[in-house]
Amino acid sequence: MKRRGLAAWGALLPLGLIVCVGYVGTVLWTLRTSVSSSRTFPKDDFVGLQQFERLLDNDRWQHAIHNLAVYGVLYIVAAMAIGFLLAVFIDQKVRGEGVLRTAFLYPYAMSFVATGLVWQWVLNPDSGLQNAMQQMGWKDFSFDWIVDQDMVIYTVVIAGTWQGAGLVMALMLAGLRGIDEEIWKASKLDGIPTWRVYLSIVLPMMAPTLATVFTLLATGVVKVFDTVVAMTQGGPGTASDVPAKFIMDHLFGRANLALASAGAVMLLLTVLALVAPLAYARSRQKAQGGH
Amino acid sequence: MSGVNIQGLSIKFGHNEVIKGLDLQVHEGEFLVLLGPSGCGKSTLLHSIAGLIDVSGGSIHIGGADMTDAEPAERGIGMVFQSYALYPTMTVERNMSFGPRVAGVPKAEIERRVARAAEMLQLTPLLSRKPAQLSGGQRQRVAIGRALVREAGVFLFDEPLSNLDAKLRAELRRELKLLHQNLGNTMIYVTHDQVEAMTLASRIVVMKSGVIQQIGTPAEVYETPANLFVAGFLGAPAINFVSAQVGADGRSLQGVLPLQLAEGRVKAGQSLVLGIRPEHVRLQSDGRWRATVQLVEPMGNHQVVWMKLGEQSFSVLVHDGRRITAGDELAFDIEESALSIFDAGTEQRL
Amino acid sequence: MSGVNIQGLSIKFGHNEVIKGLDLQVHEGEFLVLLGPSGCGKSTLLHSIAGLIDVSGGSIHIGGADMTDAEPAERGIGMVFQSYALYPTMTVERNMSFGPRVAGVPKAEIERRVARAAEMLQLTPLLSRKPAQLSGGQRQRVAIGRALVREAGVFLFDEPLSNLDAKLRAELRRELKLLHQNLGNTMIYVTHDQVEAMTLASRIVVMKSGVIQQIGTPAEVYETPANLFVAGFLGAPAINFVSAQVGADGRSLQGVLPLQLAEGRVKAGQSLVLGIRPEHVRLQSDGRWRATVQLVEPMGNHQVVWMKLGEQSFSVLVHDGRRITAGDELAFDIEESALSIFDAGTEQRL
Amino acid sequence: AEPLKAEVIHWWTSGGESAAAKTLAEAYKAQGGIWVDTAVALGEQARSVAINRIAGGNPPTAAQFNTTQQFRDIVDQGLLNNVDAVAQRDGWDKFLPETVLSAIRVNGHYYAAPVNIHNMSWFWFSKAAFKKAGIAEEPKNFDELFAALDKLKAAGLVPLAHGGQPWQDGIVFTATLAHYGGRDLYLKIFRDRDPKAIQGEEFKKVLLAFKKLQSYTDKGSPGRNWNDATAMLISGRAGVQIMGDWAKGEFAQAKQEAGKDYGCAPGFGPKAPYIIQGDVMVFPKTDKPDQVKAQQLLASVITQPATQVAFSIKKGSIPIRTDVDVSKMDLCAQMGVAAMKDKSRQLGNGEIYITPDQNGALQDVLTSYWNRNIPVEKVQKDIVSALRN
Amino acid sequence: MSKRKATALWARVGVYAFLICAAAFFLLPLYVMLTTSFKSMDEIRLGQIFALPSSITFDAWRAAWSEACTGVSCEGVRGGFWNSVSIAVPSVVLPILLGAINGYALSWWKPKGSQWLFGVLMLGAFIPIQVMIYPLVKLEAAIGIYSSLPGIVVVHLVFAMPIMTLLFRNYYAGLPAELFKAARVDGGGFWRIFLQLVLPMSTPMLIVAAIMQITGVWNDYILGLTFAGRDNLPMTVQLNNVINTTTGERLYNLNMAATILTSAVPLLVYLISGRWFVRGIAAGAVK
Ligand SMILES: Nc1ncnc2c1ncn2[C@@H]1O[C@H](COP(=O)(O)OP(=O)(O)OP(=O)(O)O)[C@@H](O)[C@H]1O
Ligand SMILES: Nc1ncnc2c1ncn2[C@@H]1O[C@H](COP(=O)(O)OP(=O)(O)OP(=O)(O)O)[C@@H](O)[C@H]1O
Ligand SMILES: [Mg+2]
Ligand SMILES: [Mg+2]
Repeated sequence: MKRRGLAAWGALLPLGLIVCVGYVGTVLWTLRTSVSSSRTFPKDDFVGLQQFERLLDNDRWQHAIHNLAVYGVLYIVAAMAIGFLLAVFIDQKVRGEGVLRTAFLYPYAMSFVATGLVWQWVLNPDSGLQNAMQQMGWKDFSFDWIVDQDMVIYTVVIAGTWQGAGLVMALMLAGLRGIDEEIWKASKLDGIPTWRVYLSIVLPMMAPTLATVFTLLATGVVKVFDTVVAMTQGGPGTASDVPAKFIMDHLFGRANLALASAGAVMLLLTVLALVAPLAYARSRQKAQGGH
Repeated sequence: MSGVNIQGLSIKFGHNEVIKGLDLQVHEGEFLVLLGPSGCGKSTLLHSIAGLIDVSGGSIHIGGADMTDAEPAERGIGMVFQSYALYPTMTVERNMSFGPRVAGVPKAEIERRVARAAEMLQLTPLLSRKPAQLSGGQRQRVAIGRALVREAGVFLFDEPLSNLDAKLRAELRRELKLLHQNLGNTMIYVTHDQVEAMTLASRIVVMKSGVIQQIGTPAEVYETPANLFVAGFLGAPAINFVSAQVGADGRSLQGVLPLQLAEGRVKAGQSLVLGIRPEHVRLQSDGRWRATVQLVEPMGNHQVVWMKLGEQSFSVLVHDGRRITAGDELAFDIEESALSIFDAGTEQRL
Repeated sequence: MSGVNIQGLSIKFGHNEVIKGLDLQVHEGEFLVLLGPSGCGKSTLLHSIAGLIDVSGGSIHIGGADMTDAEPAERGIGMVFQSYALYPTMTVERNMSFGPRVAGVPKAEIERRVARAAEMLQLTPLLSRKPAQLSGGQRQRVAIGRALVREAGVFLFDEPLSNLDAKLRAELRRELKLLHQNLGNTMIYVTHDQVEAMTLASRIVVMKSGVIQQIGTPAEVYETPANLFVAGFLGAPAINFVSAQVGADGRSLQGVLPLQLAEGRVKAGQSLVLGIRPEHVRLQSDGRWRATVQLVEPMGNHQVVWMKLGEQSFSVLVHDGRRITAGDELAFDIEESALSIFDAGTEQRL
Repeated sequence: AEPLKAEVIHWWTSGGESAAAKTLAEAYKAQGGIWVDTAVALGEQARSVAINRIAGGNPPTAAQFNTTQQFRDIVDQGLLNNVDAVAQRDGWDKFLPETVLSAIRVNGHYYAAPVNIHNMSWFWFSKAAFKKAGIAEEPKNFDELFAALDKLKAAGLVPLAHGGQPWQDGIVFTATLAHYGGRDLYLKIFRDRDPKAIQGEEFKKVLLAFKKLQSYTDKGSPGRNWNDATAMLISGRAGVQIMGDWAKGEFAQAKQEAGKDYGCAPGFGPKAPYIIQGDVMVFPKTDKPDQVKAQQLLASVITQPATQVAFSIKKGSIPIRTDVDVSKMDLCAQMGVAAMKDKSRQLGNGEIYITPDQNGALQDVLTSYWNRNIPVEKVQKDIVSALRN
Repeated sequence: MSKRKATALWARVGVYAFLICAAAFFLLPLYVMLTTSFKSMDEIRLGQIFALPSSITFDAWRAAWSEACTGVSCEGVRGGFWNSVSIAVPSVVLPILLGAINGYALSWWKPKGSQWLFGVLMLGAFIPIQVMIYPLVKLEAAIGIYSSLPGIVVVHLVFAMPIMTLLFRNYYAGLPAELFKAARVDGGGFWRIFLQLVLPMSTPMLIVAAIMQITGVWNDYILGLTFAGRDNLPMTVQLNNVINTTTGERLYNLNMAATILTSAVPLLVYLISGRWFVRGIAAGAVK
């Protein structure tokens, strides 16, 4: 038992190092910076929770957090649903699987600086879809979310989903292909409609994959930045602002390291507040036996 | 309720032809047992009847309709997989009820069926467990239960009792027989247990390397095996084979067991193999032959005595409790009426 | 070579205590067979001996050394898993050679061992296949082969022959016995096949719900079962149980089978259960009792006759080929010397 | 001797900018150096790379920077070498505009070499659009501007081509404050950050004018790039754009000519303020004599008249000194140089006076105001608190 | 029977219809990018983004690959290609390998306390990487690998760790646990089991991981820029210099061509990755 742990810990050493130095270290550093008055460079004075007060006072931050919640929920749901659907359909032994897979995955490979611009064009009421549809004689067609304060965040969801669904598909496809063929046979015999097999048997069996995808998307959500910058620059106004953009603005352009750090800390605390009860419940469940 | 009619079926895995032009007629309401050595294609045959693998040739009719390309669900089939194929994320109860639930069977009816199957399979206390929390035999029983609740016209059972203890196996065997009698559905049943085969089967099919060797009632297959393979495959302890040469008179046999056969059965000079089941050998002091005991295997309610006859071993079933020890020389006789005679070249029964 | 000494072993899954304070001494070179109903904890016991699950109490010594917490690899064991657990990406050959290769056995030696095991298990033509391309029985044989090539001091076999046909099973049984005799290693063997248990075991352990019921030689366990459970569990067809009441004289039994017992064995007024094995009942015209035939099961080399005795069924093994049909009334007698007598309350043998 | 190697981090990466950077590199090479180019797109990015490299102990020889308060931060940290020697030798005090000098001189030391001057609040007019709308003359003051915008609107054109990104909103604001509010108010707001002025009536009028401009933009403006807005002028779909002098590059790309196809004005009238924003080169601290020499040579080369003209022609900016030959420059640039000659017209860009943080906060308020209906009084209050931090 | 075939046919048609519609949605932006890249700037300024180019010109592609100025040098995006390759190879292989090892150790061996390590790691995945850059610069400078190839590889390793570990941990948790038991009885040690049993069963995840990591590393810009050092700047730095500007002019045709060119390598990987998305890799392992 002891030796068993030893070998595994040996293998986990690099990870331990990375976690301790790379993550714990930088988190502590960020924490420290967030209670200082650092501007361009870190300072080691102590100003208490002043940065946090300013943050909580800031309309833009509040708005960004709100946007993050909206974006997060919609994006994760949409990307997972579409990614799963794509995986399922691609898994039907279709011709040209490689080409289709690439078609769904390519957005992930392209720098969003350029594709974000294309989305901006496509969604722009003047140059984009709305205009094209109206020219084709569909006079009432209106699609101007990107310039609409209240709707713009949904366009970010659309573009984000477009970019991320392919990867979800790849992950799901790998998960789907791991399901034992015998299970399929058994369910076929049971006369279960295919969609029902996916929903009731395959999906639960893919729980680990789903967890991976969810976490992946969730980390992406919290850090979302490029998408917003390339498409809307956080606008119109600050309507599509997100916390990461707020942090980045202060980190670079506005040279306020302390406030940016405070933002990062707040973000992390939010995540922790969401995750901790879940983790606690899971560990309790494990302790009570069963698997 | 429906019979199964298989014609010219052949199945390949790559270049490996596993089922070779197989014809088989399973009558409605019949209990057909498939026997055959490991790897001979029994599971493959069941899978093809269920529509779970593509056939490379031939046709399968179920209940009169051509089902060669039909969906498994359309075939009205319940199946127990050799590898169980339980749904790992569902409880035992859900595993069993899922099929009927999807089929829209009323809830009360599902509950009734599941409860009955669980009772019969002694799974009632385990209904809320997941498959990973079950023992091997328990999993197997869930697999049986899942098939039973379907109440299909044709049941395909792939070694359904192999991981159960003798007692439970005997009980379930009886239950299955009852079930079959009550429902009258068609059963195709793979087993390696000869007691199972003998007690359950209305007919037995013996296969070898994807080819049917013999079809018949248990008694037919056991008592008049069609060829050397069938004779050797059935029976435990196995049948004794003894080579013999027909003398010039076309009746008397030469070899370690000189005998006289009825006229006309064999030709002069023909090489034969005699099949003598161990239970048809009697140890009796006035026996025509003598042999030395090599080994005695006590079996609880009987013993198997291995004797040396010429160069080969020869087994005898002894039912009384008499003490026999290795080295004894004993006289024995055989029941000639139960003798099987095969041609040594074609290996077919004469 | 090494014995296994288990003391006070208990194992829990969550709140479910599967093995309960189990003591078991397996002697060096012994062939110990574990018997017990499905789900009684046999596999769990094997897994704990192999060090694959954490024990919640007790100790396991192998070859004299405390191995309770040792790595599986350190214990010098070979194991056949009930679920096979073949390495799916490796060929049959690699599956078998993985262990010795890890152990650094010279290449030539590995080849020799694999070739021998493959030969014995009739796997030679399949050596380059992957597990997914094998039939159930073939997979099981690979699992056996993988254990055998390890040539370990202790072998743990979990129903290794359950998916094989009778013929192959008989052959492998013999091979295993030979192997054991040659290598002299310790074997712990789970099976549901009573023939296997009887022919292979030097001792049999009968378990029930994680508790050992009886340990003894096959003959002991079969002929003098320690309690009702053991008696009922062993034997096919099962032993007949008949209730009886001891009369005031402390010898004569009242009930459907009135008998006289030897003095002193039972107390006046005691409630008993008599265990009578079917083979100890003789149908003979001068029998002391009569009963009506309910059902006749032909079994090839014998038949099982079910008779109605009072309210219950009563089975008799008949070895001659005489025609018996349901409805016949027959006289029978029993061999009183082979009778097992149990207290109806404690269920223990008297 | 070995040529003096100078690694320079800058963000001149687009076509015209690259060409301009090349003139610097060539001039430097001609005078005995080797220019090692590290171009990084976007100012923020390039600045943060420079800062990280300094922090990581691997500084470049020189780095492009803006004369903002952030520049003072790194000076305060003692991370820069000064180029006092060059400034004295070349007599920077004599030819550099005061606004520029005060930006690069900290505690009497010169910590940067100015490269060029941009004015980020030019007014651009599309002659084609004006013609379509029947506007004969380009506006001469803000009221005329509004009148012209009204006419454009009436003609069914987009009056004001605008890219709705916060920094562009900021440019429009700066232009409105400087040219509608005037020089004094501008300084009161930016330099003094005077709460009274911010809350005052005059500033309120500026804010209302700013907001009024918004009503002349089209629906598709939010998020648009500035050059897409310029393209609207080029194609005659829109009439006016308020944008920096770099917009010339777009017109040039489309082969349009100043005065003929489009009009430009750095403000209204001969006394209109000229808003200065400068790119500078800073020189990270180093003790290596070679590097110090390279830094000084670079500082000197950059500020020479010939380099200045060559650079500005390509870049679309104007030189930092007025004692240069402007004949090769375009009409708009000549207007700029002329304006620069009048010291009283020079006015620093807002960022020179306030910290990036304050500037950012201000931008947030302005862009919200531009895009949403917020009472002007609230905006005034928000600006007070944005500039307080 | 024929009805059956008909429904099967319709199901087939449905599958393809869905896939083609979805592909059309996904490909729409690519269509815009491609047409834009073949247009002249004059045509682009008209703002007809869906229109086909009136005359196709490859100038933008040529320029993007080898002529566009990105500062003083004018080499297009090709300049950093080999740098990108030499960053990508170790930064893809090492994190995947380490992620697989971690996932394996965490899911199969579960040494005491390792769940805490994993928890902290996963939390770390939620920190915006830009926040971590400055301390990492300081750290790398302290150990002397800042601004070098090892420097950037280590940074990629650090940032890839959470996702790579998660990916493999969850994948391995789904494999039959009996295999692990069998391997341990066979005497396999930690590494032996990993290399000979686990790794061969990991192909689908290795491919997904490779897709993610190649894309991430190849498209990375900010880390390469900050940590790789001047001589190792990846291709994306050139790409960003081509397409990113605040006040410079924007040549959209060039931008699009450069973007597509730069993503050619990950795209190629996607295209050829298919044959490793194998079905039923653990089939036949357990009953
Ligand atoms: N993971 C688990 N969680 C809870 N209970 C379990 C788990 N695994 C096994 N059990 C229970 O433990 C008991 C013993 O299981 P075990 O596999 O040892 O039985 P067994 O004697 O080998 O049976 P079989 O002959 O059917 O293989 C069973 O009742 C089973 O349901
Ligand atoms: N996917 C496959 N590829 C190649 N050969 C296969 C494949 N599946 C099965 N086989 C082979 O086909 C033959 C028949 O297999 P099948 O499973 O039908 O045997 P079986 O009669 O059920 O045997 P068992 O009694 O051992 O279960 C076997 O020899 C097996 O090796
Ligand atoms: Mg099979
Ligand atoms: Mg078991």
